[in-house]
Amino acid sequence: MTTSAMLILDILMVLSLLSLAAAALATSDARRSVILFMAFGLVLALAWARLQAPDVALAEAAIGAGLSGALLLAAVGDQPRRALTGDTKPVHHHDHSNLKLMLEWTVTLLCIAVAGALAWALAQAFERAPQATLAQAVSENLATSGVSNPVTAVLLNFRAYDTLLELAVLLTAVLGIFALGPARPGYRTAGPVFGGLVRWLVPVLILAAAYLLWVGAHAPGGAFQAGATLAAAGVVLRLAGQRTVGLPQGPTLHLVIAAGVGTFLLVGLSLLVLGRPFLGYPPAWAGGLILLIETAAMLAIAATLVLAFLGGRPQPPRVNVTGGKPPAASISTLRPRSREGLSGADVPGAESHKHFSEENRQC
Amino acid sequence: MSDTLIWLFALPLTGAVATLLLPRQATALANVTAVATTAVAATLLHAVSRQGTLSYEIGGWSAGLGIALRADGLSTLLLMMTALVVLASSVYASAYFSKAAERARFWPLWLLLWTALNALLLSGDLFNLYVTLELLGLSAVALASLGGKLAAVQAALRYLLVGLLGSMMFLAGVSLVYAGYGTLDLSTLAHTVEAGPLAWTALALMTAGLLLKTALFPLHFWLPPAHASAPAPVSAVLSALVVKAAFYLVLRLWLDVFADLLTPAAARLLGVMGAAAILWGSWRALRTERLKLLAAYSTVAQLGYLFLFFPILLAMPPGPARDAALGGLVILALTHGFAKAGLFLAIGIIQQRCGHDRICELDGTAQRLPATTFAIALGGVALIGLPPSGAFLGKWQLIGGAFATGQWLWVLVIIAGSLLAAAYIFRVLGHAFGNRAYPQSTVTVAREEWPALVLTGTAVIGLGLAGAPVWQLLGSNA
Amino acid sequence: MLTAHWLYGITGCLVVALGLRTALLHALLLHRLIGINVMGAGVFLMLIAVAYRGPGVAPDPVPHALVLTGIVVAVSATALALALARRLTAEQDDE
Amino acid sequence: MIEVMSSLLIVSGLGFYLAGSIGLLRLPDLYSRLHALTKADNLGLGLLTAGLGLYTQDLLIALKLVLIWLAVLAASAASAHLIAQHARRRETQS
Repeated sequence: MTTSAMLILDILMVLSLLSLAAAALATSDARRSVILFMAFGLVLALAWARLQAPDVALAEAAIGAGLSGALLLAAVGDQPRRALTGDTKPVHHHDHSNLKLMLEWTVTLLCIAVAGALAWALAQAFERAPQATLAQAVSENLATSGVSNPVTAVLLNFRAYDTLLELAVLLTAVLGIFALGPARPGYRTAGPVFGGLVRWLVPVLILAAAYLLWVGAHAPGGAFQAGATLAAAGVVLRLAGQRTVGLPQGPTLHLVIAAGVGTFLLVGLSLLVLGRPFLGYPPAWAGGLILLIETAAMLAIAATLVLAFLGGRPQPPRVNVTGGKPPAASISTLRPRSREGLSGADVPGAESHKHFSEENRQC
Repeated sequence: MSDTLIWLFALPLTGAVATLLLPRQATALANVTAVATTAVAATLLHAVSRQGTLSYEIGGWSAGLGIALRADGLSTLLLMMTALVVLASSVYASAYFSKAAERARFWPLWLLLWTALNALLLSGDLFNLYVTLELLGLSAVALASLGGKLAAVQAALRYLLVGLLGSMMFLAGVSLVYAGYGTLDLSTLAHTVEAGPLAWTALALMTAGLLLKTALFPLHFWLPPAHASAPAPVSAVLSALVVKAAFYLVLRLWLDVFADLLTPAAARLLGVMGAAAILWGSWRALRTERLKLLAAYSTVAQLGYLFLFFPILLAMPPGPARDAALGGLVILALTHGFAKAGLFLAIGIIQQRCGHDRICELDGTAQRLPATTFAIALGGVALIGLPPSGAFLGKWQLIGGAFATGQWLWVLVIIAGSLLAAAYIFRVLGHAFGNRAYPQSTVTVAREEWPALVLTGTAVIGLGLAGAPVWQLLGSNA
Repeated sequence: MLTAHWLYGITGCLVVALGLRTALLHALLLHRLIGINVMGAGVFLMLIAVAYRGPGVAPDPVPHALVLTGIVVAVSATALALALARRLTAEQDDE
Repeated sequence: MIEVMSSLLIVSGLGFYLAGSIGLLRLPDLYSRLHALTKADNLGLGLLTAGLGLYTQDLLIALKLVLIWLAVLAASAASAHLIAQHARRRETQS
């Protein structure tokens, strides 16, 4: 393609990125905002593919746009109007419109200043164009890293410690979510059309996840993209009315969500005990160890993302899950959650009411 | 020896996984982890005091390509404080949570928080620091929301959003640094950064993000509700350690990495914000109705003192005077950490035994809970900065530095802050020692009361009388 | 002289500012959260633009890895925030 | 020759996309918009994949492209159905 054609494409892409971001942030309707944000994420993924970052583009499309979008949409669905207004504003808003206007202008000017400073700094960075970047060091050491995809080499070998802590972040998030209450009630069972799609889409997604995991060693892909794809299968199953989406219950579930951190630590510390540096894989073993860690990480990532979408620990399936009226007794326990704080987080049946009100919310 | 750096974050992380998988044994496992990690921290302290800075290249990759961990005097001291505070709070927490389900939720997050703190203090890589900041923020928020009540959840949500905003700003700065210098390693950067729009913007963004996380006035709005509505052991660690981790990073960036491009005006700005924090935080602490809020506002004020050191340190030429002032800063931070943690634990006991923490209804507490009241008094001594507490030494250095550099205006702020602190502490003690006879008899609950006493005792006596090693340790690898 | 580099880099700066403005000003939680996510996306865009070396030249893989980590961290934080918001609604309903 | 054919296919595919997008913006109600979007875009994507597959002259890549097309086809059909069903249910309720 000629450079000028590419330039036109770039300009179009940049303009649509900016307008989508602005539109997503300007609209006051939450659902619209989320959908525009997802569109923004998809165009961003395109931009990254164009900038020769296919690994990141895959992850953005699957996680940044896809799963974040699913999480946000589920949250929008939970909370008709008031909920999302939760008082989180740091600045006391007086009804003084003058004051508010001044605040708005101050912040806007501040943000313009931030954009200007960032651009100025970036300009200097591009001018400096550091000679000895890490790219060189990465390609020099790629041969001993155990994989040939440089991004995977950085993620799971050179900077594996970052990834270990990142898996700890995921674990923290899911434990935090668990502590806040049980999962949302499920959706109704899918009809024939959607059900038919799910029946073959889920196996295909699982297959795709396995492929992405395997191929990550030498081509775009890896544990995160694979985990997100696997999580997508879980989300689809959930939308089709599967309550637990195949996740195990109880202690086994803990084993799955801790698998990433646990395996990583086990490998790292075993090497340390054997006299090598922490996470210093012997070159001959590196490929295998990375694949082992990535497999565990993929499971943990997928489970975490699905659990985040469910909104908590999945409840064991009950009779009369998928339709009809809630049992009369539970009308008296209208609260979605007990007030006991921590202790009451796992009350089954307390959700029936919400379940009923959400019956008709499938899309 | 440098393996200790690995075990310092690997032990609590392993503990977190273990407590998650074996919820029945969680309390025992967590306490074993706490003792072991503290022992490792002590080993490290010993090693650093003898050999100077230790470092570890993870995976055997040289720093730059890989990530290096580093422990110098400053980070080792903070690691040791972290270990002792978390250990004491763990002992306390073992008795604090009565239900098995509560304990099962608490321990893994608690140990993840510790992992984050240790990883942050050890990290020598900018992007890795971003990840540790996020781990710290998320685990702190999850713990703060464990109360489960409306106020706690609301405060935790605000805490999370503020923290996220802060880390995003930090990340923007990190990205600029990589764009311009092609490395993320702190010690390499210290040699390569040069004044210019790139370094200024990067430093400004990172500092702004960290100030938000360390709750420097006027960015402190999120702190009092979050710290006041969390469970007591969590409040202790949030106030004593979590905000200080962000402060440590500001110190590290300003004094080590970007030292060449600082201007007195920037340092003065931090000083002014610190002074405002002292006055505003102390004033609010004096006016508040609840003991926990008092302690939280007092944290806002105490952080102000730490930032007062910036204009003074920057006005001093490198040399023994400056090292002495830096030692004063560190000892003030350590004292506040121990004292505030002990104070929150003591308040937790009062809250559990009396069912409330309203200051004006504390009459008779001294008769009922003498040991706890004594812990509060000890913590108060450290917060005011009376001798022999470590805070006295710190403030002494601060005042000395202010006079030496001709910035006597700060001295007025310090005196006003100390007077206000005395007022709010004596207000509490006045109520606690109120002589209204109380029907109940004296309560002593050793397992709950000891940690608070030991922590506040360390702040007053340990750091005050045995503060000299702090200066030695900081000087040994300056 | 690489135009793409500049074009996407400056866009990243603007996206950061847009997100920051919403995160600071908006009253609704969901919008603030989206604002923070957009801000993050802008930072990631800057990083990927920095990594780009022009057609035919292999890009720097390190920023790519950093962004991958960043994306996962961002989604974890978003998930926790949404769970807190859900609990908040439930508690408010109880009041 | 092959290049011309593939270009022709791609351009005609884009034409369908354009029509679909205009339909999405201009048509009056949800059902007709869905109709425009799914039908025109699916056909457009089909032509596009055919053109690209021809362009690469690599059987494996062409096969992958066809797979993508099939997946999009199924997904868009199912989601269009779900959206329409949801809208219809809402209508009958109110």
